[in-house]
Amino acid sequence: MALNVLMFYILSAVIVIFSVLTITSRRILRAAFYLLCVLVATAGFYFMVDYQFMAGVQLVLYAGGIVVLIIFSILLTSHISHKFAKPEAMRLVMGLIVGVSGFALSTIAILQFAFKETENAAIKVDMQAIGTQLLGTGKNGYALPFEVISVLLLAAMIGAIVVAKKGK
Amino acid sequence: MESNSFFLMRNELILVGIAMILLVAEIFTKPEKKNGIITLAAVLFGLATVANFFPVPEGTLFGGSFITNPMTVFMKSVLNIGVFIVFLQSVTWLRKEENHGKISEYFILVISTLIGMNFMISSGDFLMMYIGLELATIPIAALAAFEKFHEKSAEAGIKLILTSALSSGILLYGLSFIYGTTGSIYFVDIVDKISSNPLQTFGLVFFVAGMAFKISLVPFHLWTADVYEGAPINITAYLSVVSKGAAAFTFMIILFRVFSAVTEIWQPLLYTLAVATMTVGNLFAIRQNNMKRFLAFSSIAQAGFILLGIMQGGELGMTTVVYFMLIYVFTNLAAFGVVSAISEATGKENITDYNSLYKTNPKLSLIMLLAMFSLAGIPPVAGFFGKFFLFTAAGAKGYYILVLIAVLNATVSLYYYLRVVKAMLIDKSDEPIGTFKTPWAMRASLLICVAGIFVIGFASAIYEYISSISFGIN
Amino acid sequence: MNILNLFVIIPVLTVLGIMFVKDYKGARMTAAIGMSLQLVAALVMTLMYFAERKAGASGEFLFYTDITWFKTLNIHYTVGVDSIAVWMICLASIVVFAGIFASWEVQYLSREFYISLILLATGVFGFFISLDLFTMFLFYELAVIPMYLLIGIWGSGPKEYSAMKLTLMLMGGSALLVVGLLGLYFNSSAAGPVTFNLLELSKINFPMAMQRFFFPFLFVGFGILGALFPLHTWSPDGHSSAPTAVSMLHAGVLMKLGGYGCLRVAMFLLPEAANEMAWIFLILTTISIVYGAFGAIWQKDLKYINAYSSVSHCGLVLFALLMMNKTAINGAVLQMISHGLMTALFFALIGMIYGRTHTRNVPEMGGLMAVIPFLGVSYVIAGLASLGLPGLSGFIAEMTVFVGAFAHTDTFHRVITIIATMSIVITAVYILRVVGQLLLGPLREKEYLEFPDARWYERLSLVVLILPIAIIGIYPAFLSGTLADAIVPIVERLTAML
Amino acid sequence: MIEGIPMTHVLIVSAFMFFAGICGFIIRRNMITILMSIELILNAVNINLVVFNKYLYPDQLQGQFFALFVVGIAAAEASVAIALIINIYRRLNSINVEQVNEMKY
Amino acid sequence: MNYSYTILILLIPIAAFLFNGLLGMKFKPIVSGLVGTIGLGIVFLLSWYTAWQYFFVGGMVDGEFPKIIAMSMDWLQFTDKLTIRMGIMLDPISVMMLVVVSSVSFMVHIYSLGYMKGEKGFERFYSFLSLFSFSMLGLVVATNIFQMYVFWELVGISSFLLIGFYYQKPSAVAASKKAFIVTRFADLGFLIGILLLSFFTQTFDFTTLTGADHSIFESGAAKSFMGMSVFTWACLLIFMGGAGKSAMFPFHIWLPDAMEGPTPVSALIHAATMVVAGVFLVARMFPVFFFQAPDALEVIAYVGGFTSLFAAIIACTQYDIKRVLAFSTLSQIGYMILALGVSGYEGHEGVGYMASMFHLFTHAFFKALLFLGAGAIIHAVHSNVMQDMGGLRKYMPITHITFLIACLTISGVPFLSAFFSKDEILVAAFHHNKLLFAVEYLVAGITAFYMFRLYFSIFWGKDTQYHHTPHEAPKVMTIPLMILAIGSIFAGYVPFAKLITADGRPFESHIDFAIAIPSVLIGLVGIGLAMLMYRKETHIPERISIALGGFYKTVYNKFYIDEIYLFITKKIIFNYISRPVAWFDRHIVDGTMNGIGWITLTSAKKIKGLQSGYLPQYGMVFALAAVVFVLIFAFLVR
Repeated sequence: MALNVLMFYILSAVIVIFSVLTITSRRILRAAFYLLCVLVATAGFYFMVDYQFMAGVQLVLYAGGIVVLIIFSILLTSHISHKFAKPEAMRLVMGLIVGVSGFALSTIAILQFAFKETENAAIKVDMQAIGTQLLGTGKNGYALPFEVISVLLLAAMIGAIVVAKKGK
Repeated sequence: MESNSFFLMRNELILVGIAMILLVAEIFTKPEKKNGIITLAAVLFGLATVANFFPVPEGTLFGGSFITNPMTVFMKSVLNIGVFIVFLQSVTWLRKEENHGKISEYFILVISTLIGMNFMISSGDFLMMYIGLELATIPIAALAAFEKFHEKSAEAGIKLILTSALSSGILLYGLSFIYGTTGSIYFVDIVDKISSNPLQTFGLVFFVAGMAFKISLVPFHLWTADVYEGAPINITAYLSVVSKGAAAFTFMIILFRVFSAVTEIWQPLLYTLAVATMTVGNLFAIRQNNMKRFLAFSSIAQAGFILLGIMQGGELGMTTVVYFMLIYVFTNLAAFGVVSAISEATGKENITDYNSLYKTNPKLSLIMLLAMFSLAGIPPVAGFFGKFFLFTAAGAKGYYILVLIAVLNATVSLYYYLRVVKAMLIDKSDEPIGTFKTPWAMRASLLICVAGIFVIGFASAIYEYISSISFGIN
Repeated sequence: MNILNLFVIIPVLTVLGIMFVKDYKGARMTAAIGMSLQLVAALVMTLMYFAERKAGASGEFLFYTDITWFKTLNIHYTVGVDSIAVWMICLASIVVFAGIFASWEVQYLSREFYISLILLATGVFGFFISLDLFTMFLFYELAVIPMYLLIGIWGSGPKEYSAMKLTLMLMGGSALLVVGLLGLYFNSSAAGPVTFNLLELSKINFPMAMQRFFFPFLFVGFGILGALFPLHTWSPDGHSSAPTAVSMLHAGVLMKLGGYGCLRVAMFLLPEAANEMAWIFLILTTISIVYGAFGAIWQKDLKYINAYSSVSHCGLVLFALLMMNKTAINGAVLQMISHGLMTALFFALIGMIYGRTHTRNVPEMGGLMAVIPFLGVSYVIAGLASLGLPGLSGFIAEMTVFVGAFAHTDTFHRVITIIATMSIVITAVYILRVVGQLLLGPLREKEYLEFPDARWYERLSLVVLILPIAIIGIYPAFLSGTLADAIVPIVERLTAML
Repeated sequence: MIEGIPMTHVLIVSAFMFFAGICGFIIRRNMITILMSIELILNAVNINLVVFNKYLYPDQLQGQFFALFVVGIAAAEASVAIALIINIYRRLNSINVEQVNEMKY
Repeated sequence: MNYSYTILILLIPIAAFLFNGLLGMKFKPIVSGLVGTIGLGIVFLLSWYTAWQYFFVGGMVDGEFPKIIAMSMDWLQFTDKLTIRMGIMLDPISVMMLVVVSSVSFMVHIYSLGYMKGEKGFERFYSFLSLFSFSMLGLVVATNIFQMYVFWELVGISSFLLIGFYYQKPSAVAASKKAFIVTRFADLGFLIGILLLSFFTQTFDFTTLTGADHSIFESGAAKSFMGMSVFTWACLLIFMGGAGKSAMFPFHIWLPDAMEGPTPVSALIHAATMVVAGVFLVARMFPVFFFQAPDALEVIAYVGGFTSLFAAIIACTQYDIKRVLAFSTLSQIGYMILALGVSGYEGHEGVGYMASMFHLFTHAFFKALLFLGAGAIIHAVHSNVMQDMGGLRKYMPITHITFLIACLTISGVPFLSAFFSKDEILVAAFHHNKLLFAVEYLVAGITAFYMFRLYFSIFWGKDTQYHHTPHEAPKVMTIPLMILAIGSIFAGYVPFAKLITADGRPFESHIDFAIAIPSVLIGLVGIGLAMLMYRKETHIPERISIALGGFYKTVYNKFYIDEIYLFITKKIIFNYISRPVAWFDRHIVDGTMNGIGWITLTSAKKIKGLQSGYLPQYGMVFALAAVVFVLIFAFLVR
């Protein structure tokens, strides 16, 4: 077995195990840690497919930003030692049914579909290409989404401030 | 790319401009003069609304990411009108002491969500659509929790953000399959690569589910009532009219543009959703006592009717849907306006509080009566035309049974709309809501609504205009 | 300008006028003036119509006007009348006119009352003049909805319940109608663009499968308003709770919309299906006729009695229509007019009696004839008209129906005709029972002696209704003979396949 | 480095992650864990997008950019959500969803 | 011949009705009385003039009396062929009826001036009387069967109004209602009969129906229903109508009760005119019956015979004088009906028809006389029960004499009018059906018995002490009595066989002494028995009634027919049909409608759990729905 394949399966195993742990762990900080592991493993994937920029964003924004945010909020709102009660059986069963059946269906759908490999040559993914496209205004240029998402971030910021601001 | 092609994005740019002006104004306004921002925002927005009525050439920008045509421009105008009315209706509310510090934030958030909706409507690829969708959702969650000292408001905010995140996750998962099987996020590239294989259907269904969340179609509607009840009334009005209208329009346009090859899949899917939505919406609406919650379920049921038009899939369908939404904006905002006026004046929001309202506030009651009749689809008010044409659209496709179910549901809906009428005109009350004077802004907004309710039905020119700019699958 | 537009314009102007008056006196005066003008307009229109016919006007509908409304949907504002519609408009004008005077004393929210009443009337008039199914349907719904307010606000007894039931059931009926109308609309494309125009539709021979599917929708949809068994139950409750003028208008005119619609839309446009399915509905209408009459016997509330009686009589209308020959349809139209007048008279009287005794429970009253002879005699006249006494309109109508119905060649139609004729005996039973208990016999309460007899407006209202009943009864030819121009094309279309 | 790794396997892993997230949303009661479940969901979507891009359509970077924007939006969403959670916590002193259902039926 | 003036015969009464009904209250009561009476007087003169002109000036054409349509106008067109025309037809029987109706009616009008004097509603009484006269006259001159039905109904309603004249008296109200409903029920048969007949013959007109051309019956002759031809059915149903109006068994129950009306009304309507409408109807349709439905004719004969016996027996036990007279009327009409039933058509064969009409004619006089006399008595003693009377001959000589004449007449004493007419009936019955003949013989005896029972109880018998001394009625009442007495003596000398026959051709008739003598004898026996029992106060009647026991009680209670009716109406129709229908309507039909509403509301309640307010559950539903839709649309529905 090739190294990269082995690595893929290791990463897969990490993702599978830790995502299960994330949703089952009864201690919230641990859950956050498991989530971080999943996200980092995902970043590993991105490295494997040569999308370093993506992987970097994943690590910085996701693992670094969001998870930290989550951990902060956990610290703000929960006791570290607090252990959750076990989920209700009924809810657990329903969750499992939805999860398992959804997973089964998507797997079947994926396996059934005959994906066609492309004949087009791969584009070179470097920072320059990414930068050009991000500011491109034609097809496959992402200037417009880029601008709009800035409005979104501004609005989210204002919104978060309005909501979280203390006092009258 | 020429500079005047930005003219195609006129409305979005104006809105961003307004948002910026307000942001600046917020910084340079003294705290005791914050109320001036209300007037500023209303005037600016009114101008923007008027400006958008000027004709615009058709065209695309950013390599197909942004599409504009008379229909999208018209839809944006409809949304602008809705938002303008909402602004007028929220004047009193904003002047309250507790909201004093959040006036400009309110406007900025609303306008930014409106920008999101505008991009959503004009989107030419899934990325723009998704970003627009999120932009139209995330700030609303903050708005829903705007009265953050009310527990209900906070609850509304959290429920909205978490469920909407889930829904956008599901939507995205569907979109990822669409991208994976077609190789593009651009609508024009996708359209001829769609077939009815399981994976693409999977993607389609998840996409529909995500959109159904926004339009609050049953069974993806559960957040609606809670959020509508908890959010400030004006936000609820905004959610139920503008946000829903934009999402429905986008949903329709994408189904037409992208999934035109698989109508045999999404039509039965919408059929099911329509039946479920109308029925469940009605059943829940029957037993509500809180006016906002009641209107929430009523608007769920109304969304079911919109699907009838979408399913038609042709010019007729689009015309009827847009026409209905136009009517719906005026009708529902009239209802919310009255609820808002009463709530601001007395704090009462229950149907039973409205007993004998006609005795003390006859004008408000009459407006409410008209709104209820229009929602129920009773002639001669516009709602009748809107509903009948939606039925016509479904009939054109041969869905007579669906039409029957829909009309029967309309009959059931009449029951609860009449409950409100009954409360106001028939039921006696020991402590009726006292007579109060409605502020001028509210009056103006209600006047606009009433004019709309009466005129749009009879003025066939409006329908003809919509018909002339609409397009179908083919 | 087309005279028919007056029938929409006058009510709308009247409504606007009422909005600007101050008190109840002004409101009722405005309403009375408006509806008097309406009555005059109806009579003038009738005269003009028959003058034009005499002058050789040969169109199926006269005063035909066609204005495009929704161009892309090919929806028009099309008006025109044939002789059936002319007489129905006359009927409606008379009943509305009488209704205004019968409710002269309404003071609680009187402006709103008259506005609702006249809106209802607008719906009725609009319905009869419309030739475009869309506008027809619009007016139909317009006529139904004010009922809710009228019953709910000014009614008595379990008014909210009754009003709600009535509204929902009638709206359920219009649900069926929507489907039927859309079916007609979309299947009309064979001859050109899809259309709601009745005249255009009547030139199309729809395929059988389509007819079979849509006929029940249309017939039942209109039939609910025509109190088709078993969908008649809105009628007893609705009528009993409604205020006087509303009962009058509803039983007198609105229920006729059902019969008219069944004829003009369901049967006329889908003749083959009508022929094929007639037997089902004939059975139902026969049940209506007998069942309504038997139901009336047991009732004690005056309005319930009359409501069941209406079920029976309106059943006769549908029954006659389904017989599908000239005589029977002629009879059906006569019965609509006759029943409209006499049931309006009944309800007016019941309202007036109730206004004095404050009860409608028959066993609690007695001997009223001695104290209020004018009302008493009018009630007897109404009763006699209802039980089909010659010389009053009921006889003319019923006999025409029976002769027409009996003209069918197969045993089934004959047998149900005979069953239907039995209703005239049962009618006599309950009418006389009520007359006996209510008006005759010894005076029941001393305080009855203080009752005033009919006041001027009450007399006016009653006389306006009694006169046509008597005129039709004594000289039926002026009415019965004039319907041919409308009925012949319908019958020809209905029997074309046979 | 993707030789020998079947695309479908990656997709299945991401599907697993996705439905684990869904399942987490359903069975968890703490709002923050629900938020984490959502992050799992979005992450799964990103994997899909990137993998499709790499395996099937490497001539353009649509999937990757899509995923980038999803990350950005997820961040915005998370920040607002956390603000709201904190707000709730201030009001109710709890972030258990069971406590947050004053409005129902 | 110009008969167009006959329209006045109808117009004058209706004008009087409208005048009295609408304006009567505005004038003094007597004005109404005079208007009515004078109007009827003119009608009376016109009728006699018409009769004279018809029989003796116009005379026969081709050996028979023609049917003359004096006027006719279209009234209501059903189909091209079937049109109701309103018109006036003159033929022997209608002219005869005109005479009878107008005469009796005129007498009653005069009489009522005295009898009803001072009554509340005097003008109402006269307006109703005029209405009745109009309807009855319209009925007899009807040119077609539907016109007859129209007036038939009007007669019914006039009768209803007059019986219920004392509308504050519950028994009067009940009686009027009963009369109307029973006859209405019978009229239903009439109507259906008309429908049947007119459908197959495509005509309503009597001239066509009873004309010589029988081809119109061909279309229906072959058709039969339940073993009888359609025309038999039609005729039986039409006769049902006649039986209702003429109070034949089993529709007789309304007539005794109808005596609740003022006595002049009983004389006019329930003795002389309206109740013979059934006879008139059968006579009018006689050719149809005879040629198309001989079976029906047979039924008619038996119905007539049975009723006459049945009513006569009951009459023997009643104490209310008006009721006795009512049963006597029943009995006599039974005679007439029977006579029609046993009649032939041509020449002497048609003696039954002639006799029936003859008896109708004479009966009108003596029965009106009896009733008016009874009225005078009631007027005097303020009671109509026999036990309250006795020895009245001293106080009321004129009434006594005229009453006696009438009793003698009805008993068939020779050379009084009924002797001739009854004899002809017996002849006809003898030739046709011996059983019925025997019955009628018996009835003749019983008739004599109960009439004299009545007579003796009133005018002889015990000397009753009266609160107020009875006194003779005023002139305005006695004069009509005397006129009618003259009529009942001499009416028998009208040569009926020359004027009114089934085929319109005169024939020779003579008294058949072999039949007449025994019938006279049996009448005398009856009179004798009555004299024995009731001339002086004796215990014989009481003892006989005790001896007969249950039978007497049964008869006294009119064979409990009323109770059976009551059972059927109150129990069956009200309790077992109407009440369940009402229940069914409220609970099942309406219950279903309410049930739909209930289901909607309940299901609304049941599904509220969906909206639990619980966030994970929302997500669960959301995801589950998405997955299920994928399952359905991606995999199941392909």
